[in-house]
Amino acid sequence: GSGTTSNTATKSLRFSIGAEPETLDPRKSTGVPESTAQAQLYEGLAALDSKETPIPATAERWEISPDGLNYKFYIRQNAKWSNGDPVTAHDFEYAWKEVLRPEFASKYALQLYYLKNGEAYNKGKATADQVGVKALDDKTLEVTLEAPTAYFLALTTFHTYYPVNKKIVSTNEKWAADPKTIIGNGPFKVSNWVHQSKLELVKNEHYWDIAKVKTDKVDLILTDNATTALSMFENGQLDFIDTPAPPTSEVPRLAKENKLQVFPYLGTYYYAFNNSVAPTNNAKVRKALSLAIDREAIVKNVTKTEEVAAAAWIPPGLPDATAGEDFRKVGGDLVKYDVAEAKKLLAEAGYPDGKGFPDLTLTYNTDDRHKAIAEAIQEMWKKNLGINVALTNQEWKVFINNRSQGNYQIARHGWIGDYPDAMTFSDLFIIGSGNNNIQYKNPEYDQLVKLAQSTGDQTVRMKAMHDAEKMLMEDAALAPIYYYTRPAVVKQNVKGYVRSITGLTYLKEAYVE
Amino acid sequence: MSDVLMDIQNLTKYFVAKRSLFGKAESYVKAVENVSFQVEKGETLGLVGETGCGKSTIGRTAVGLYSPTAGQVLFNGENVHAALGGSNSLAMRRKIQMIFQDPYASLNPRMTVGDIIGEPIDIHGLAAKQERTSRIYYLLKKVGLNPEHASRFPHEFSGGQRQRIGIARALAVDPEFIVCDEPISALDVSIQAQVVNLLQELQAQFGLTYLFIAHDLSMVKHISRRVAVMYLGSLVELADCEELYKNPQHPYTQALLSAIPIPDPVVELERKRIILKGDVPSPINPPSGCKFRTRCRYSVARCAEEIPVFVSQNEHYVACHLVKKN
Amino acid sequence: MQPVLSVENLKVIFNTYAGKVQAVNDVSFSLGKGEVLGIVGESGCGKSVTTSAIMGLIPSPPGQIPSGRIMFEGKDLIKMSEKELRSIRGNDISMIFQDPMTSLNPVLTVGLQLSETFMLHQGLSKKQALEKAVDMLRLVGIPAPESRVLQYPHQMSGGMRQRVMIAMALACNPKILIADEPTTALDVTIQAQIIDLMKNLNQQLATSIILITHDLGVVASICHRVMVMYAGKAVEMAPLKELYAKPQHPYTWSLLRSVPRLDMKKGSLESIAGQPPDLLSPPPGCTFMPRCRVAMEICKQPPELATVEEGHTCRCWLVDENSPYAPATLFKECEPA
Amino acid sequence: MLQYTLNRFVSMLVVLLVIITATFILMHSIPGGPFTAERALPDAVMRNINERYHLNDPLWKQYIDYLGNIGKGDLGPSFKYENRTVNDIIAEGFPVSAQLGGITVLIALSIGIPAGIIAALYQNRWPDYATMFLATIGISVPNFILATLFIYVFALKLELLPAAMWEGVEYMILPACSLAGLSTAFIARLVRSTMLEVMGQDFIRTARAKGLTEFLVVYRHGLKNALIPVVTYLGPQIAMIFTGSFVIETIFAVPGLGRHFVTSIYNRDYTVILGITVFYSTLLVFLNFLVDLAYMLLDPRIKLDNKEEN
Amino acid sequence: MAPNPELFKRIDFIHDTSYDIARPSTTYWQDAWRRLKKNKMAMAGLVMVCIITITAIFGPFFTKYNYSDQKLEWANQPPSAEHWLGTDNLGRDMFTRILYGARISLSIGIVASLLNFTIGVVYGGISGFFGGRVDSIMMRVIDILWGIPLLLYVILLMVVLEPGLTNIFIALGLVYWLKMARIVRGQILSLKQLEYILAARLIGAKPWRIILRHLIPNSMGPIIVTATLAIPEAIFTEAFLSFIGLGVAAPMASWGVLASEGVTSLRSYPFQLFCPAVAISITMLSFNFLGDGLRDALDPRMRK
Ligand SMILES: Nc1ncnc2c1ncn2[C@@H]1O[C@H](COP(=O)(O)OP(=O)(O)OP(=O)(O)O)[C@@H](O)[C@H]1O
Ligand SMILES: Nc1ncnc2c1ncn2[C@@H]1O[C@H](COP(=O)(O)OP(=O)(O)OP(=O)(O)O)[C@@H](O)[C@H]1O
Ligand SMILES: [Mg+2]
Ligand SMILES: [Mg+2]
Repeated sequence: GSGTTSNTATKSLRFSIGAEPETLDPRKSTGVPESTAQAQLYEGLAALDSKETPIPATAERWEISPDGLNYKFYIRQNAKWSNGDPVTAHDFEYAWKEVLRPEFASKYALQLYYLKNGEAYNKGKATADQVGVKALDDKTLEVTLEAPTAYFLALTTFHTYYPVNKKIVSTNEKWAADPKTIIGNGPFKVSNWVHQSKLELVKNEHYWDIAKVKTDKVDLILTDNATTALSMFENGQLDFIDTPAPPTSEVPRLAKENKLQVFPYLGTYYYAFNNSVAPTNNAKVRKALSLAIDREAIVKNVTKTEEVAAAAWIPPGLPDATAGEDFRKVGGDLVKYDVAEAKKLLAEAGYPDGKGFPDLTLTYNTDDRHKAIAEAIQEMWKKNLGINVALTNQEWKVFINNRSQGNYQIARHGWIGDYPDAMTFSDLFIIGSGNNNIQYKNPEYDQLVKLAQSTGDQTVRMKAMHDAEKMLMEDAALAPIYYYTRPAVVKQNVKGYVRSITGLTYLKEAYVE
Repeated sequence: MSDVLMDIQNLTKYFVAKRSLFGKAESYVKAVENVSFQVEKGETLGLVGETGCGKSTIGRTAVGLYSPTAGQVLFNGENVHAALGGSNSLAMRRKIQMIFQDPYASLNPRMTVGDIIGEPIDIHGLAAKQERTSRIYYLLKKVGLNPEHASRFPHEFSGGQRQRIGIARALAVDPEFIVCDEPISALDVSIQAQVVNLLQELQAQFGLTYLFIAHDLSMVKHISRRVAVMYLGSLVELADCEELYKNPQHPYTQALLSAIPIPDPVVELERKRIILKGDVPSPINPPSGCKFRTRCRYSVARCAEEIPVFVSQNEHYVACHLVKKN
Repeated sequence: MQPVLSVENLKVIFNTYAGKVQAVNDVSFSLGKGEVLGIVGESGCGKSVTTSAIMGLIPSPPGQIPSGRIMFEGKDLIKMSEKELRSIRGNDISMIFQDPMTSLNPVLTVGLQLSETFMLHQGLSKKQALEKAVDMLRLVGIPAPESRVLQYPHQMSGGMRQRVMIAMALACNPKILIADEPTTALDVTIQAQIIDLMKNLNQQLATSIILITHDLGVVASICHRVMVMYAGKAVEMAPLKELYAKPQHPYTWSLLRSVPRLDMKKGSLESIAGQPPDLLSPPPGCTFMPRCRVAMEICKQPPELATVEEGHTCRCWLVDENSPYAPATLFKECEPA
Repeated sequence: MLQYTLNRFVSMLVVLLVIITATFILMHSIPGGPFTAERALPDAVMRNINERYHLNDPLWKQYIDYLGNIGKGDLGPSFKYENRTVNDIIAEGFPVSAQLGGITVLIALSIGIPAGIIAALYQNRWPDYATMFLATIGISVPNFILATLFIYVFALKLELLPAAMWEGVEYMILPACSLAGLSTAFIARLVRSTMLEVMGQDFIRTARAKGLTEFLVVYRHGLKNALIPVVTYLGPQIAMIFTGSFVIETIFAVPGLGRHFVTSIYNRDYTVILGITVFYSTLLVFLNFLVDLAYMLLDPRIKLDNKEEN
Repeated sequence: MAPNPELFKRIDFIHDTSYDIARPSTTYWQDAWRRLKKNKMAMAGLVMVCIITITAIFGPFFTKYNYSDQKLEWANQPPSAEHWLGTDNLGRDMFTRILYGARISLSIGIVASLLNFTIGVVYGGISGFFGGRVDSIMMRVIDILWGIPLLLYVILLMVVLEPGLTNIFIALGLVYWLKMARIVRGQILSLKQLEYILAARLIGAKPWRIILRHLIPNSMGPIIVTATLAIPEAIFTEAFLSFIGLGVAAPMASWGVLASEGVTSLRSYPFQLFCPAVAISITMLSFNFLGDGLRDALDPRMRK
């Protein structure tokens, strides 16, 4: 490294989390940098282990009612806030109810709609008292759900479910702005926050599991520029780049130099077909387009970060009915690369060899990677099907706006699961879902999803979701391209960190050797 | 006195010397104060005086480059400044021209001499393309330059040559009235003669009228019919040329005439000059009463109190209290 | 008189796209200590260029000095480095430029422009220099100099600017003062004052002066010797009285005749017919020949500088020993009716 | 003078009002709002948020309220950054950007002006060609490429300087140099062209005739006449540089104000957009006022504070 | 040698005009062109500008690749005989892409300088010449245009109009002459006080004539410098506008876009940045040397 900021004495870990966090109040934030920062500062009732299973964290144990609607969490006696206050069930109750309080206007309130009356309260149709969370005493928290939710424990690891220190928070509206009043219950606490630059964390002496915390100091570097982060890394100013992902073109080199760690990521990159406008309202056209995409070539030559060519809509890494089985494996491959078939379908749709094919525009938001993929696929369609597709790029919010209003023909899309269950992908395309950007309207599909949502029986649930996915792929309602991966640029001497499939990195036990 | 071409009435022009914080003028350079005179059609009126006494300012105001602080300038009975602001300003522009004192500064360094002289021709639409060139050549020859100079640039000329370019430009529009602001002081004598002859020739031919500002009193005498003498922003004497030189009334005029150097070393050595005592007063703060009194050898108490008025004896105007006793 | 400055065979050309302009063509003269040399001549004949060459201020390119020497205190100014020249300029030799508006910096106060010379050559402080500048302005007859030093050139009249230029040149009591038409923009009283000033300088400090002027009256009142130039060449050089009394060169005659005098009757002034020659391609023989009323066959060959009398030289075939004519008689003969 | 200043002040308020209004209208007419996100928020949540940020109010009311707050010096809360107000953002970012900007302008002037002078004095000789070659490269290579190259060479290959962040003097060098590139080059070229014009004037000959050193001739007599275009350029440029460059601050992870200019728009962070625009425009208008004053100092013939004298 | 007395015969005075002859007169422009021709660097610039323009127009017809032809397995190849400037991330021939990019970037550059020369110069000229109230209002308008964030109207344009070059031209047209206008105004404020402007007024020149014939030619130095700056600025603004979605659609790419993409892969594939950057720099060098030469040529005081 250079003689610039090597902090060997305190062995601090310099870790890039991407852009400046919008807030460190876990109840309000939505993005990746925020949740990464909060994951070091707070701790939920449960935490995910390296195999993505929930294990006790702030709660030392819990009880679940047989119908799966009622949870009782027992909070550790030694769970403390970073200012020394004990963590109580009231803190959780307060935090959760605040999230749902309409005036509080949390963007992620929907994460707590699983609670009984959660949605109603948030819509102003129920009172706070009716919400299914209650501190029975200082250390016992009772939670009642609206419906049985198999993955609820996993949800409690999510930042919206983190507690906040009621004493501080209820008296100081701006608590999350000042490092002094940002009180967490996680392994680290904030010592300094230089906006747009870095967030300095130090060990939280009051953390119940302090013994496992190996690093005294963590500097979270706030930059969302991939090239900058990489320069800092190569200049010795960073030990770990979590976000932003390294520039695609540098990936092969980084891999060769052993600086790249690629982790699975619960997400699918796909092309959204607008199912309600011509010509993509024709299933044959959609299918032809999807079949003509050489996904292997794209992950190998274009994206290059060990992504997996998509075989269907739902990515691997999710549990199936039988323990240890992977939802994807069970579901099998549902899309393929088959030019002959594609041509056939296109001809059937009335455009043999692409003749007479109407104008078609592929829209993406400006980004090198999206652009490269779009260009590659455009060329594949041209070569394989003989059709000319125009490309348009749009500024991010304009793009989202157009996409969500169905104001497009084909648009690039990506979906990252919120929790480790196939439902986080399945419920996307039901009628009325705010994220059903492909304008897919299939009552049968909806029924299957409803079924999965309402039962606690894993076998039934999984079957319903497999069926739903098959239906979606049969219709070629969208063209999955690949399953995301999450590359990180890591120094060889950084150890002990845990990276979750949902994109979080836990630095609790991380250290620089 | 029938044919008054240019009538300058009570002309006053102040320049702001200093401004207060609020943008109000605090003190003024009183460049010209209450000056009235007339220029008759076809005549040459010489205007002489101390440097800085406001000759150029009168000239520039008369052609409408400066707007007067008070008073007005009538040309053929028409107010010059009103006409220039009006819709038909070109017509007035064409009639009144000026030859600048500083030849180089008044020539655009990026235009060829041909273009400089051709521009007024274009503006007033005086000649078609072919004629234009020949007219430019004609003008160049008239002022003693070669036609081939047309494609050269001002910086390639000597001071005198530049002055001639300025004269050619003024002549280009066939004006009726020309303010000649020291048109010949930068010229060598033979060219001076050429130019003066030219001016006179044009006058005879087209009845041009000149306001001729100069320091060379011999030349002024030669060319003018009448001469006006200025001192510190005011007119002190105005008379027929012969009369003035023979019979100067105002003490300043007398001093002025006595200072003319004579191009003959023998005579020159014997010549007696009236030496003016004292410093030239500042136009920001001119003396009260008669402005010349601080340097006048005849000054009396009354001179400090009362501004002398212009009195005339047979068309010989003088502004001096002592004129009769003198 | 021992010369302080001698110019030998000076040539200055300007390279233009049209060709070489021979602005000064083989001019030689010397300037004695305490002498006032007048230079007169047609406008554009190279007077200013000659003096600029002495100052080392010929813009190059396009100017060029292909030959000649300018000896000052035993050294050739042309060969001097820029640095050596700098210590001479403004201090030993100073110059009053012809065009006072453009020769003054429009964005600096005249006070600053004056005082910087004092600061530079006399090592005065800013304040002292400014005081001295006020004195200098008073000396050249500018009223209220205290307030004038704070003004900018455009706020002054032409004559005032010229006097500022004069004050600037007189600032350091130079050994040689080059005055390029110093009084053209001045009224006669001020002109007289300035001429007195120069006379004093000349008499008391033995400053040598080169005076370029069109005003033969001014020449008569101050010069000791006069050089007449025509088309880049010196055509006649004589002591003052001699020149006025016995002009030899036809051009000099014409010049003297063109001047209006108070005692003259009105009418057309005499002028020289024709145009001055184009210095790009001057006539091969005598440059004045095309306009000369007394030209001869031989004038198609260039005449040499011939000595008429001690100290009186002339470049004309008329004064050649073989010439059958006496210039004086021709002079009379050509007088206009 | 005071009168003029007052006039300018009033016109400045008008200018700001127009800018605010136009920005307000533009900002609300482009698609997407501050809470548009890849994941659509449920209607109920959206309603709550709009309620909280008064985005449900009619636009004219939002506009009036905003003006009222601005009058009180309150630029409002950021929509994106919880708990941070626009005033906070400016107060934190501006000093950093201004510091970087100050150094940048200093570099640009101290290199650009001498370079331009040298080029002019040696017109069409090698120093001229060399400086103008560099200046042209400086103009044609934009700062993001320059910055990347600088990082590559000085931070990664030579390991002399840090690649990014803002923690001390050594962190300022690369960003300031990359930012200064264009201005330096432009100033050099401007100075060259005006100096050429000026150095051919008669008064330069006069100055030389006084025996002034070449330095004084150039510096005192030439430069002042040549500076008007430079000053003109500097006015808006300083406003721009001092409020930060998006590109440079992003590349060097400098926590300045510049990044907000662009990100606030991408984020549709309405208050930040307006706040920063107001701040920048105020600076801009003020600097342009200073430029006009500087004109009068540089060239006494220029008078802006009164009607034409003639 | 005794000279022949014949030689001393008087010749009759007939004012000999043979020496007054006029050489063919040249106009200002002919003169400027002559000066330009003598300036080697400027001529080199001019020749380069012509070559670049011709290559941009006709070059694409002569390469064996198309800007969009991909060979994914040939991605990121360094320069070779097959691909003179290497290939990009999708295996497209860089040389061909640069040739096509030239068309976009050059037309942008030309439009930008045209805007500067028309709107910017005229606006600044009017403002500076009339001064007073006109100047105040015109300058305040500039302040306003300068104050409103460019990005906002660019996004709006993107939404309102179809993507394409026209959009870029409109976006540039809104603001790309502000700097020029202010620079010209500054120059004119100081020039208009000069005596030759008074002289022009005196012969009855109308304001537009004074502005166009007198003031602007005398401000040519800064104008040319500013205009040549406008070209690269516009080229890179186009890259930025493309980013917003306003430019030409992929896979066509301008130089600016190629360079911005190249920046991210500098360390692994430096040629992907250098090729477009060098293309831009060479073009700019040619334009600048031509511009400087033009400046010198238009100033008659500069000889040789
Ligand atoms: N930069 C230049 N380029 C070309 N020719 C020039 C240049 N400077 C001067 N000349 C020419 O050189 C000749 C001599 O000019 P100079 O200024 O010495 O004349 P002068 O004798 O001082 O005239 P005047 O009395 O009118 O000032 C003129 O014909 C002029 O045209
Ligand atoms: N623009 C101006 N601003 C301020 N004062 C000025 C301005 N123009 C002229 N003056 C002043 O007005 C007075 C008269 O000037 P003017 O130029 O008319 O004199 P003049 O008689 O032409 O002198 P000269 O014979 O020297 O040219 C002078 O004191 C001068 O300083
Ligand atoms: Mg005057
Ligand atoms: Mg001269």
